Amino acid sequence: MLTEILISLLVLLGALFMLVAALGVLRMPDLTMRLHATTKAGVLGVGLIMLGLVIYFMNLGVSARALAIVGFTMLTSPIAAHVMGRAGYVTGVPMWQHSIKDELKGRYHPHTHELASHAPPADAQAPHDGH
Amino acid sequence: MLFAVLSGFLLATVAPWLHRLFGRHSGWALGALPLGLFMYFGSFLPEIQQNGPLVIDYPWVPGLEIRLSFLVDGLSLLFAMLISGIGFFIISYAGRYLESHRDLARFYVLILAFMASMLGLVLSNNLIALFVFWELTSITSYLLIGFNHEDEDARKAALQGLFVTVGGGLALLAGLVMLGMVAGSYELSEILTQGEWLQAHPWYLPIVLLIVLGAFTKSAQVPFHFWLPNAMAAPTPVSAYLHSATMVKAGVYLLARCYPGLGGTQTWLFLLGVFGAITMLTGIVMAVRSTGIKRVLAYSTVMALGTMTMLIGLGTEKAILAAMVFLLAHALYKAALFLLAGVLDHGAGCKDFLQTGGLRRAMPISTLIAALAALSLAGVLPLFGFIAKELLFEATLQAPRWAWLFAFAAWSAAILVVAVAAIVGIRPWYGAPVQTPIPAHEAPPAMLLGPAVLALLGVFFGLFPWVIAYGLLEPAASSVYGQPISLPLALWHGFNLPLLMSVLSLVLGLLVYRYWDQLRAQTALLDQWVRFGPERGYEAAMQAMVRVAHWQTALLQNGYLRYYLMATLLSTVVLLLAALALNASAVQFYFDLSGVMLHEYVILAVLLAATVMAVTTRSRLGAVASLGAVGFGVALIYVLFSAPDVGITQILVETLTVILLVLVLFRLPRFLGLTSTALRVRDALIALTVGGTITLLMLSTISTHYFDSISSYFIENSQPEGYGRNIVNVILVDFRALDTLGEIFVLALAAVGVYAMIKLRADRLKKGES
Amino acid sequence: MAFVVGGLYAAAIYMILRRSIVKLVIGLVLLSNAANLLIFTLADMSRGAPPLVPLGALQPAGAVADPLAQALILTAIVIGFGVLAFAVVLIHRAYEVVGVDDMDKMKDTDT
Amino acid sequence: MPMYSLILRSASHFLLPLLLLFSIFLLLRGHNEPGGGFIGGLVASAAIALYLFSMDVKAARQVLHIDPRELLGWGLTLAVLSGVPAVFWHQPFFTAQWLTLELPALGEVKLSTVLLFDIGVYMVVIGSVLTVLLALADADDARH
Amino acid sequence: MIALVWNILLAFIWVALSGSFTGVNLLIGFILGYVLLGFALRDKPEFAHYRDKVPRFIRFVGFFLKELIVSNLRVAYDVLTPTHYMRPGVIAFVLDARTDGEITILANLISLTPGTLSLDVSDDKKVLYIHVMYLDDETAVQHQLKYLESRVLEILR
Amino acid sequence: MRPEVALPILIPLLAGALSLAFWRSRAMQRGIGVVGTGVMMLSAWVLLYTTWQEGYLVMHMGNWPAPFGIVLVADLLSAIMVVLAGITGFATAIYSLATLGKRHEHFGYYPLMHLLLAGVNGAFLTGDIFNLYVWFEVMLVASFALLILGGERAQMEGAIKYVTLNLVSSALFLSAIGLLYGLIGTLNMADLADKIAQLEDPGMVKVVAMLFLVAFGIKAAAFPFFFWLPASYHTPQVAVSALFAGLLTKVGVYALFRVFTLIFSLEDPFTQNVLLWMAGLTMLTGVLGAAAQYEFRRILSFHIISQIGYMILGLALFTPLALIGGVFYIMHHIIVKANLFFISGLIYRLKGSYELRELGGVYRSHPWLALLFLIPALSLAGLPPLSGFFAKFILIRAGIEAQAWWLVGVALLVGLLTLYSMVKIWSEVFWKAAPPSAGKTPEPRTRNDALLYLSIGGLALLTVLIGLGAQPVFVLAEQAAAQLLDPRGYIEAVLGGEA
Amino acid sequence: MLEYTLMTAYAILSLALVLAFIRLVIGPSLPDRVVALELIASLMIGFIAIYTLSSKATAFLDVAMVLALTAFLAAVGFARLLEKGAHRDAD
Ligand code: NA
Ligand code: NA
Repeated sequence: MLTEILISLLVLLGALFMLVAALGVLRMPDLTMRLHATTKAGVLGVGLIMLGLVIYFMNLGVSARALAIVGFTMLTSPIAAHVMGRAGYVTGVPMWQHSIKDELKGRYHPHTHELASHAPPADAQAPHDGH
Repeated sequence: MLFAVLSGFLLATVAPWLHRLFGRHSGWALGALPLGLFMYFGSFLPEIQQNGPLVIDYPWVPGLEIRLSFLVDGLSLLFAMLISGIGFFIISYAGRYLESHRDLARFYVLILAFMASMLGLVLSNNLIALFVFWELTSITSYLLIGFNHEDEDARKAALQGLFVTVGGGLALLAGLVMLGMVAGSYELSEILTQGEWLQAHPWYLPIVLLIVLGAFTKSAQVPFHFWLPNAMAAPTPVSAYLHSATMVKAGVYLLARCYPGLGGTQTWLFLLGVFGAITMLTGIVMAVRSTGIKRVLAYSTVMALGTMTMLIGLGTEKAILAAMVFLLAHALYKAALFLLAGVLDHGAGCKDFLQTGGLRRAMPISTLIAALAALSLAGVLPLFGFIAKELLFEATLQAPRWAWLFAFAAWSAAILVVAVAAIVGIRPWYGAPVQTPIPAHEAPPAMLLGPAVLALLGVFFGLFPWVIAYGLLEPAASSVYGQPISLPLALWHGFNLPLLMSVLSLVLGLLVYRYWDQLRAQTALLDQWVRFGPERGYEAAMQAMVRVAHWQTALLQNGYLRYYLMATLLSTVVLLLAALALNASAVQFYFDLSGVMLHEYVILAVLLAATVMAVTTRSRLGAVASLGAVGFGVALIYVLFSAPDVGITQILVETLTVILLVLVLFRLPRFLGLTSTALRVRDALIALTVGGTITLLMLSTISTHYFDSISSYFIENSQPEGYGRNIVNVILVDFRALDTLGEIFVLALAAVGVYAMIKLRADRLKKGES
Repeated sequence: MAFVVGGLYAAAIYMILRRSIVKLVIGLVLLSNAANLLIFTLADMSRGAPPLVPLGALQPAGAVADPLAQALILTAIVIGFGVLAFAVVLIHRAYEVVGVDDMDKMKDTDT
Repeated sequence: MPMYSLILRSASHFLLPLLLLFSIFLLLRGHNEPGGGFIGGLVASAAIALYLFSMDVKAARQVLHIDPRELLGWGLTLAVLSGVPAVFWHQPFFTAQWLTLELPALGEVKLSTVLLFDIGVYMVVIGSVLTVLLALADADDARH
Repeated sequence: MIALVWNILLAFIWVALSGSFTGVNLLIGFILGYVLLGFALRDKPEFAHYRDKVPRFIRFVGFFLKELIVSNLRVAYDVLTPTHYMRPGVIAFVLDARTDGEITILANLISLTPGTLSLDVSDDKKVLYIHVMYLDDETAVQHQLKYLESRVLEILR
Repeated sequence: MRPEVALPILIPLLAGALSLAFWRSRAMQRGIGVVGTGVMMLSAWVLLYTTWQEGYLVMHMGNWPAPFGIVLVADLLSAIMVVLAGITGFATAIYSLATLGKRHEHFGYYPLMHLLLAGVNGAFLTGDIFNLYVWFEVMLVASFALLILGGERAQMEGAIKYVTLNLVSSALFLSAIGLLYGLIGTLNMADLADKIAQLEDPGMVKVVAMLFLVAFGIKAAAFPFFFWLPASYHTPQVAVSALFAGLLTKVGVYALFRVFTLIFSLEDPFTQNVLLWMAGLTMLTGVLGAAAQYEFRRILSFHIISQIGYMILGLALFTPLALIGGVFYIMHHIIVKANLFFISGLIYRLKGSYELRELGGVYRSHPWLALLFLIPALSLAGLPPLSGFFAKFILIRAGIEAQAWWLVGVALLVGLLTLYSMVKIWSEVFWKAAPPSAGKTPEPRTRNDALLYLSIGGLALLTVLIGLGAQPVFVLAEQAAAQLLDPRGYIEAVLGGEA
Repeated sequence: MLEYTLMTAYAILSLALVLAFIRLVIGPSLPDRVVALELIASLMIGFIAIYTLSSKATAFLDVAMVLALTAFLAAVGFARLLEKGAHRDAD
């Protein structure tokens, strides 16, 4: 009974985090912040549900697979976020108007998309590629 | 007999080499075959005289009742001997006439094949074999008419002849098949004995119509006569052959052949008699109006064919005999005259009467031959033509119906025939000499032999008709009539109406000749009328056919893929809905949604919404992303309904599809709003109709349970027999490995195709750069 | 399900009736999915019973989903994928050659 | 095109062997659990596709070692030939032949023509998908 | 890293020797190997710090999970309430991590932790550009990130 | 165990696989090309002989009993079709040796050819409806790839239409299979036939039959589904056109013959009427389409359609004689049509054009080629004593027996119009003097030309032989038709005593 | 108890699916849509996990495993494309 409650809790919490992720994707004002929502809430949601699964089945095969799923998600989700965030930035998807800082601005080479670690000289500061 | 018939084909295949071997004597060498055949066929005469018709049978396609069986009787021997006899003269003549023609070897091939086809036609006892040879004559004559193929008129004339005769031939085929079915046999010897049964059969009329149609086209009866004069584009020996003894007489032969089975009815009389008479008159009027020598002769052939058709139509004993006599007489003088036309061309370069005259001195022998042949044509005592003419008048006067009409027609025609005979027999040879394109000179003996012999035969048979009557003409007429005919054939019948008609026709005909030029001028109005004649009809029909073809192609094959799809899909829907409506009793709809869970509804709804979005979005990549959502939705359905393998595959394939689409599509432009709202609504309606039909089918299928699936076998045997616990996979790699094998080949092929598409392009780019 | 499949067919058909070749491709993808789902729907759909034999057993414990239909769909999916890959690249190449995403510019070959 | 994201590149170094291993795992267990030649092949193709995206065509080709078209051909050959041995036992083509081996460490191992067939499928899937992807990427590079 | 490979190898050898291929047996083999490598061979330079890795790893996982949950709650709060409290921005984070692997793992972890999302690494591998959701105090954020980095590097090196 | 049934599939599959594996070596490709198709043709003859001797030949693939595993079944019709595929394939391989450039050989021509043949043979031999779908796809995708080999604009345009319409057909086919499986629960064609025969009122089956009709109708290019064919068949390499023209649509026709004699009943008047109308309109629209064309290969392409109409007529009349006619027609047509395309390609090599207006003078310059053209051309038009005459004759006789007057009329008329087209080609290409600006530059003469004449001459010889020696061919068709008319033999051969 | 939990979880995930889908529809940029698509993939993992719980058929976890490992490839593909300059009409 106790495990059942625990499982229910984990599953519901996981599902709720996924809902949060969905809400975030819907409600967040710009692309980057939507990425925040999916990476964190998504991974956590999957993780919690999987944990519930592990407890429910109490079986090595299932546990291994569940953990693998969590591991894979943790591995791939940030990478997906990274490539999308980068792509969005490079192609000029606008940031939220209330953003207070942008260190990236002007650091991408407009054509090769090489990323510098220091701000280029002021005269070379072209708007990044795509505008 | 089989060898005799086919020998022409066999010789044709080696003719080019023989031609090379014998050089300028090839005409004689190759002519030896028809000569030999002539004698071979002649050798049958005594036998059939004694024992009656002979059937010689070889199987060909017995399953279809197609046999190479030959009916040797008077009629077929008459024709066979004409074909081979005149064939000998034609070939030997051509050896010289076309000596310098570069395609002489091909000519030999064709003429020999043509001769063989004709022999097969007239000797066949089997309806279908007869048809086979019939069509072979059409094709070989096509190639012969178009022999001078770089001349556009020749090509056109050849096509015209082919189209008319093959068109008729197809009608004939239908008629013959029906005849064979009604008679229960395809053997003429068996069919022709069933006249009463055939004539009482409801199919009698269509059979007669179809067969007559075939015969009329071949024998150039009005309204199909137009192709024959145009066929003059052929080299002269060909024209001579076609007109005198062969091609065009095939129709007459067929009518004569069918007479015992189909003839003697009112229908027969009307069709053959009336059309024959009209053709006779039309032919001779046109002949009088023409100027080119070959054209005059050609129209006179039309006249002759009409006459023979009419006679067969009349169907009396006398008429049949008259037809046979006329046939022979015509063959002799027409071949002679045509060959002389070639001599004229060869010796003086003349094709038109109006431009020539007075060749008598330069070409004395030709003049004499021409005179004899023309006299026979005119039907002057004592030539064979006179006998034919007498018999013609007698037969028409004794016609079972409308006798005086037929007689008057025959007599009118005879007047003009006399005029035509005078034109060809007098005009080029007598009068003041005219400057000819090449200096006039007499033709070599090889070219004169044929005309001379044929013309002399006209005299000989006229004087001694019994020579030919007993041995050949009577058996032939008897074969046609179906009963023995024995009418004395004599030059002199005494003073009677036919003789009077004959004399009058001679007088009037010479008058016509006297005033020929004026007559021609005064009847110029006819040309106007002729322009709306059947030839015009043929051309209009051909044009209409091509127009319809273009219209249809523009309508159906319009280049618009979406209209193709529309036609395809709408046809499909119509067929499906019609079948549904017709089988409504077996179709039922019953569905139960109680078990469906909320989240399943949501997933399905999202799936549909994603589909709608993929359809409606204006952004290409947005559409691709929606497609991804559709794919994931489908995968989720697979998983939720217990198909993990399918689900995994769907996910992977979907991912790869998206990658592929992304790789390929991003260079393509944005969607263009290419269609109007109305069109979109129309397309949406079509789409919904198709979708609705599919839904209907599915619902009905779900509600119909005929049998249990065989899948329980796989479930039970997967582990015990296939040693695998994943039943789906065991099916894939073991139970139904062949499917999977095919499938990986599909995948491989697609990859090879893509590779070729991309790399071939890159290849080209590289080439373009360098 | 039948309605969803019908909807997929309708959408696919609508897309292939467009002038745009890109839409044509999308239509083909949808069509392939629709046909696969049709088979799936018509074989009995059951929840939670994948056609697997438990370890150590000779047969599944209870009723399972129709494995044959699943095998067929798998085959059809892969075939569809291969064909689609070809079609996509074909359309790409056609676009490169013709230069416009408009089927109406591709009707010279017919007549 | 310069080298793409460092993070992705380095992640794919790690993910590639993982995915490949996973694909072989899927291939080998396919007869008993979800998986099999197709699924395994698709995962392996995805792995190399990832490599292609994070690096370039050359790197992807190097990973593969063999030209995908040859892989394709040999995979097909293997798949066809796996159906042939049955004939020597006077059985119809594609009759499965099983060979049970007792290996000291691994216990009872069943080898079969069915597995060979599945391996053929695996090779063909990889070969096909990569033939397409690499050709497309080549063309893309040529354009730049 | 080499140590880990050795460990896994030992685990498999154990499985092979014991002749039963089960998950539990593999785990036993792994633990045995760990003990063997971490304690018995600690004098060898390759295995010097191997003993400490496991406890550190466990502690790190705990730390990380806590961060993950906390950060998620904060995002959840922001997402669920009508007004946004974010003050987002992109900052440049100077890296101590050097190798590609280290950078990647760090970047991934940063993406999974509160309010931060790795956007990209400069091509000279010196700077990680990070999108931060609550950039009220940049130095505090930089400090937190450095702490995370040090803990990660501890395990990896 | 008799391997004959599977060999005509496995040989080209293996040949295709190996030529892919050795794709770098051109010599290997060519060698496998000729040897593979040659051996396949031999195996096809062996199969025909065996089938003739033994009636039905069945192989239960994987040794799984029917109806569970996939069976390969050869009855006479299948065996005949396989032999025809063998002949066409072999002739095409020889022809290809001489005509294909390096580019095509390098990009997979030979494997595609083998696999096309494998797909075709698979479709002919399989006894399983889903497996039929798979082989259709193999054939189809191979044909897609062959179609675009060259990358010309016209090829792309044609291919888009070809691919799209054929994919629609595949989707309909697949849907039909799904529906049928949903209704009857089996895929084995003999089992389907057996079970459907047990139904009292198979109403839904009749409806699904329409879907099969459409799917196969598209593949067969019947009216009103033929649009893809004229849009594409004149665009690829001529060897490819020939292979397509000979074989591809005939697979659709074969499928119609198979399912509508075995599984679905043509005794249903609606189905029969639909097929009859389809036959008539296909003949007519196809031949009129050709009459409007002035390009060698387009004319030939449209004629494929009208000829398909004749074959369907044979099926639709559904009398013993009509079926014989249909089978005979298929045999005749495949050989003749492939050959005509071969000839068009040879003329293109000689004169550099396919446009009738730009061509001419071939009769003068190449009299033997002219003869070789006349044989298939006249045969196509149904002139005796060539193969086409007997084919048409049987059908017309069957039509008259069935008193299907308008169809007989159409069949005759279409014969005449076919002649019109063939004579048009003859007149323009062969008889007419070569126009001064004749086409593009012809390809240089090579010793390979002998190979071209070899394949063209071989097929022409067959055309003549089928005509002159029509009796054995007729008997073969008769037996094949008898098997089609009595599906019990097929069902028993596949299912054993259960049926 | 667990049954109701699972029902609720299904409902929650369904709602999440709808929300994610709305983002997919409204975009506005392509990366936004791709993010939504990624989330849909994650939600599928959730669905499958819960479905595994309700059906007790662990085979479905394999699907989730594949999904977790490969779904991001689509995002990588899209990103790669965007970087290559398709942004001009990427909306
Ligand atoms: Na399969
Ligand atoms: Na599998």
